[in-house]
Amino acid sequence: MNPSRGKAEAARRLRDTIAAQFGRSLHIRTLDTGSCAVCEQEIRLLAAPHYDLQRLGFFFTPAPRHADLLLVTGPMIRAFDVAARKTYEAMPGPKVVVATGACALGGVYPKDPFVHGNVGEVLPVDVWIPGCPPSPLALLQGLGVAVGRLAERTPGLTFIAGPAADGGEA
Amino acid sequence: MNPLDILYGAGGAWLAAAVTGLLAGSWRPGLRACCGLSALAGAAATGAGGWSLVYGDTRVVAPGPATITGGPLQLQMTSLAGVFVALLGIVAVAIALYVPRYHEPSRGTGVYLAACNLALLACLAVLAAGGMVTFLVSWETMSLACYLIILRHPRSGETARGAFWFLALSEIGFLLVVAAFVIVSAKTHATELDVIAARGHLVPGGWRAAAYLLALTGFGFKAGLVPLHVWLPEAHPVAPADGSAFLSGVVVKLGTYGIALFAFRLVPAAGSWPGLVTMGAGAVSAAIGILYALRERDIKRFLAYSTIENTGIIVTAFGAAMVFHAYRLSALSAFLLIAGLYHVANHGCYKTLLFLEAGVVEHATGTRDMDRLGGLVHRLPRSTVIAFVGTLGIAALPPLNGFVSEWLIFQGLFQGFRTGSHLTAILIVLAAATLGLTGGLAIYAFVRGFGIPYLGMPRTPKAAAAREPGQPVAGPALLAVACAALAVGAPVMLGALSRTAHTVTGTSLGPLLLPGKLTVIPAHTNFSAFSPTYLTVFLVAACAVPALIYLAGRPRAASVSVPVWDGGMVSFRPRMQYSAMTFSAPTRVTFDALYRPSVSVRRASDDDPAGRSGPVHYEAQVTPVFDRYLYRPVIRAVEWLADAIRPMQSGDVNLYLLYVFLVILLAYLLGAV
Amino acid sequence: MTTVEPQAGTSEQLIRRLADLGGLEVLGGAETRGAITVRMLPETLEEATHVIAASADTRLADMFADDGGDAPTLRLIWALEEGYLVTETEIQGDQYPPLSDIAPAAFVEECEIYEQFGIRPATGKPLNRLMLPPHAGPDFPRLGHRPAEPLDEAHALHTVGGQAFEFPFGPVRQVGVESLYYGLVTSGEEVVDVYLFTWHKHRGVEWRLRGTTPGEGIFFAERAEGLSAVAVGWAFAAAAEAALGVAPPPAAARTRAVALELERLYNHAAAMAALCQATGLTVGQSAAEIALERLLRVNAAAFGHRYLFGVIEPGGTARAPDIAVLRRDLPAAYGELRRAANALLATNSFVDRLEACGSLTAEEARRLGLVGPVARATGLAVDARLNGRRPRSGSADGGPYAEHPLTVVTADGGDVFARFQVMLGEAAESVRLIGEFLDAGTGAGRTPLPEKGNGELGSGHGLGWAESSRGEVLAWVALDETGRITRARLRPGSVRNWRGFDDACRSQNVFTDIPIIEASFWLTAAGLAR
Amino acid sequence: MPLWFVRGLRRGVVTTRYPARRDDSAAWLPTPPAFRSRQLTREAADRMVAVCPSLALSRRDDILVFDVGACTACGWCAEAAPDVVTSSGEFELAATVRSALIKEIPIQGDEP
Repeated sequence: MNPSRGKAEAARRLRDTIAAQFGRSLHIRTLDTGSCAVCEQEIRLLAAPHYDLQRLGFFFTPAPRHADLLLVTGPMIRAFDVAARKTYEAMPGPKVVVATGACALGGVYPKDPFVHGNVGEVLPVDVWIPGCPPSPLALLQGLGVAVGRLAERTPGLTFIAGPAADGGEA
Repeated sequence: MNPLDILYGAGGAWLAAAVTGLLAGSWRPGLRACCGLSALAGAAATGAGGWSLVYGDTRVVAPGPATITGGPLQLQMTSLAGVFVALLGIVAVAIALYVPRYHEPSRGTGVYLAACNLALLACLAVLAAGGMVTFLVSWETMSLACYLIILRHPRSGETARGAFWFLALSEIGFLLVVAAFVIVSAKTHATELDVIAARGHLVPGGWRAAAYLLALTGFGFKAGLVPLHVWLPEAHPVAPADGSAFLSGVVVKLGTYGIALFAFRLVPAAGSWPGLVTMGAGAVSAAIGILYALRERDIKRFLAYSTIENTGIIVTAFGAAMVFHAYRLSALSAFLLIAGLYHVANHGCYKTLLFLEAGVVEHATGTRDMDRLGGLVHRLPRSTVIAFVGTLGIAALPPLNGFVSEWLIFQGLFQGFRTGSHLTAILIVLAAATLGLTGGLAIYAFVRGFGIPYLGMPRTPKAAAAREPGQPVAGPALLAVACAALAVGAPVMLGALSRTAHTVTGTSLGPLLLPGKLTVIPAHTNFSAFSPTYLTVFLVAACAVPALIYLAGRPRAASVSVPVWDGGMVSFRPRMQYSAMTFSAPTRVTFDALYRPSVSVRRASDDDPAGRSGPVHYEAQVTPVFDRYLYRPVIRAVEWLADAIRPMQSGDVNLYLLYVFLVILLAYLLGAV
Repeated sequence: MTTVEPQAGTSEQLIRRLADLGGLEVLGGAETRGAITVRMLPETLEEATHVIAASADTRLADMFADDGGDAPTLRLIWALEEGYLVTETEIQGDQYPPLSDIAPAAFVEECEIYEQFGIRPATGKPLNRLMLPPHAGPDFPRLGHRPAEPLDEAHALHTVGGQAFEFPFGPVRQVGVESLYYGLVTSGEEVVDVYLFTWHKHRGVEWRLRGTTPGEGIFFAERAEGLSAVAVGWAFAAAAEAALGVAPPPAAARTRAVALELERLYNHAAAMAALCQATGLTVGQSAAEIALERLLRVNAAAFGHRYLFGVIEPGGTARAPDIAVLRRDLPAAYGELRRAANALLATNSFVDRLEACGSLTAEEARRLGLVGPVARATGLAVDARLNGRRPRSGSADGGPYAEHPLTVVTADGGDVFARFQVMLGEAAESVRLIGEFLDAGTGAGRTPLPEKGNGELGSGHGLGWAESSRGEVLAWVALDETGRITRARLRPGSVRNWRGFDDACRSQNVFTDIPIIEASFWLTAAGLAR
Repeated sequence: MPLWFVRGLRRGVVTTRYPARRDDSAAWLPTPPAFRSRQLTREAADRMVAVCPSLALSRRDDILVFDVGACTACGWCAEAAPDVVTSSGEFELAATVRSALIKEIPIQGDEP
């Protein structure tokens, strides 16, 4: 548990830096490592009128050189290692990596000769956003967590529903 | 002691070098000795040229040995020729330094060097000719020697073809030049150039114009005025590098010398229109030359077309000078003459340099095709630096010399309004505009001509395997120094040239040109002014100061350096670079009407219905307009004529006797009349 | 040689003519429901291909190999006027007749079969890298045994000659688009050729489907091309059902159809948004995206998933649509789409960029076997929904599209604008069809797949199809006696239409047209690479 | 362009107020399951683990380990054990530590 706690610490400090530096203007570069094209659709919709990413100070940028946050989808196909590494290295620090969708979190594809099965295998992931696909709302919440503007709720969730209770709050 | 004595020395040395080369054959020390002599002579010629530039004409008609024509060999050293002689000398030295590493010693090399030195001697004689016979004889000698130079490697049909183009057009030009000389000497009853010049006013206007136009055309063949230029792109690639350097650096210049000789010394035109014609021809040559240069992927063809452009610029300057002369604007006329001569010197230096470097590239990689080169900066660093100097010069970018002369020419042309005649002013401004377009395209062309072969990644294994050791360096380097000197030392050069202009046109604008020591004023105050020297100093400082500051202050923040963002590709490949032809594709589209390109996209599997399973091959060929629509018909006509008169060649002796008899009879009758 | 089943129209005569070639064995249409399977000998294969390709209204829909037996079996799926004809041939040795010379559409499949099974057409023609990444070693998982010699690394598509150069683009491209590598071969101005690499996204879906039951497999099938999850899922489920000789209950079939049309609607809306983005018309993009989001919310409200995952299951459908929601919200959402479309059609700066851009001729479309709106925009009435309409042996009903016939929207011109018009027409048609399906009654429910006593399914193989918004999706499934998949072939529409993409790009276009063309094709790399 | 301007005005604002306020459209989103641990038996757990297509469920003797990150909310577990599984209704699931997404559900149901 200790190393992971150390990692958690580092991640928290990084997020504080990010929040301090980019809290109001953060630029996002997406990276598709083998998604089924649905996560991409949801990410595109983030900029659509219904969700309007920009109002929260997030912006998409095609150039990793200008990006502070890497939004990674897909199970991290091995054939994509070079591109993933290059994209990550091309970003100036401090930088955040957000793994997006069940594939990226090791859900759909097991680790095998095709895929690493988990973005964390290749890139240092700071925020994990579950969902297949994660809806734009989930993505917004994830981005909020990434810049430390929203509190994450998962530690509190148990996914235990009492016989009468429902909704998952323990 | 006068320049001529030095020239005698130089000529003798070249003669000796020629003989040495002939005897040396493939004997290395002999060849080195030959080159040494040649270089010595070159140095001497440079000195003589410089002398006559500084101290004006030495009008001694030296009674030399009898020539084949029986007349005395008349020599003299004019300061108009001075700049050409100096250029000839420098080029000779550079080539002499270049040859030993470029040509492997062999029997052919000896003969070739002999031809080279003979050609140098002939050029010297042309420039120092005091009489028309001397001039013509040495002119023809020069042409024949150059023909031999081009035929260095006569195996390939390409070579023979290029050499033939050169010879054929030279001979046509020669006939016209002879005609021009015959007219002037007949009208002035003199053969000495000085005398002709002195009695120039005796020539009636019509004859004068005719003589001038004949000379313009005749020398235009040599100078490569469009459409008389076709031999340059044919002959330059097939000649050895130093040979093409010599052709472009000197021989072509002699064409412009001839034009200047007639325009300013022998028969200064009465009206303004000969000048306008000259100017127009020059402007058109400049524009068309650079436009065709942009379509070439063979470095030497590219440079040949750029030579056409530059002689175009020179001739434009001369033409404008004539126009101003006709309008009694002697100051401007002299100014433009100076500018033109300056450009002669500049182009002679950097074009020779570039051709020599092209030779180095071909030597090192075995190809002249830009699209097969690339990345040479890593393989041939020294050559790259030298070539870069030459490129800056020819692209007319400060602080190099090309910028100085072109600036002067523009300043002169912009003052066309002073002629007072609206039409003339408009024409002159049009010429200026054309030169402006040319200048822009020239920068474009030489960004391409330097960037594609020298920068980027090697496009072929051969280019990747290029090696610098053993490649000639001294010769080009000398020329690079000369280019820099011509830029920084512009005031000195201009001072000397203004004296030349004084002796040629009789107007002295020393103070008008150089009020201060280092500032240049285009003939008229209150127009513009600049100082090449200060500019150079400033530019160097502008680059150096920030560099020093950067070096002094180490970067504070910790920085990481990562490879350039390439979209996450596995690796860049040479095929992903701009190629020479794609780089100039925009001009191909813009000047469609001129190029008439024919585009063809081929796939190895176009017959294969599945398609796209083969390499894509894209070609856009430019229609050789002049070759197809001007020369082909002429050639066809000549061939037809030959067929027509063949029957005369029956082979019957009696018939031939009859011909002889008829000719004699005709001559007799003519004599009787 | 068994008797030929009575079939309407061309297929009957066709099979007669094939039978004349000899060695033909008709496995009948019964167990493959709507698709006739014939087995032919390798020596007659080339001649037979000639015969089929020559006859009218035939199109090579797919070609794939199967390593089931001792020798790899080569299967060609021909789309006939009113159904499919599957020919299977056992290939002895590692070469088979060069079919792509007869039916050019087969080229991509030839490359893929070579990568996966190591058998290649008997021409020395260079084949291209499709699925396998350059680093794929001999131990890299393949469907069959690996090629005899490794694939040519610098393969044909990779060389550029003459006065052109390759403008590299990708694989990491704009924001929010899939990873894809373009090599744009250009002369500096016009686009000479386009190379396309999608092996960055090869996830081995067909390889994963091996050994799964159809019920498990549908999960991966949907994720082969998420933006046509319903179509691929339906095709896969239908293939499994065909293999097991069952048909979904009519209500469930109509539910599938509703989901399919909803998927078509949101995809066309997304394509419209992408077109606006490509033409730089941000207001139009926003309008289209509003419609898109509303359609997605309708999906979520009606089926519980914005992209309709998990609706289809072998034998039927897992979820029933919320009819009230559909009746209430769909017209409004579609109205949004319609208004955006009208505004776009009234914007000249938009329409002008679309016209005469990325043109394809009907001839090219037929030659390359293009499908979906791309083909229909050239005037070809290619639509897999038609194939279900013919009353088929083995199943009483002809599927939802037989009861509620659709009018196939086509346009001529074959340029981007024609595709745009086709999409708009289809959107309207989809809304109409959804209404009819809802009236006819929808609902969840499934026909239980026939099980042997031990809970295992029976064996068999079958072909399934559906018309996604990108075009015809084909799936072919073979089950072993334990009811597990031995070979599943998924062929989303993207596989076909990427084939026509570079032709469209090459026709007198410049760089800035390519995003427009890509948007008008609206394909996915995921579907091509699988 | 004026056309678009007017359209825009007529269209009005559609932008969600999330995260400031909650968004109603979230109600329709598929969400990971929540398990009634009282009714949860080993047998039911094994059934769910068997059907889960996305490696989200596993059983450590009396603990059902549920990886929310891997869950695709496909609902197959609900099909397998309808009485045990409800929908959690949670979509705000972003986590900064992967392990925070792995939940342990005690199996407290009494075996039949």
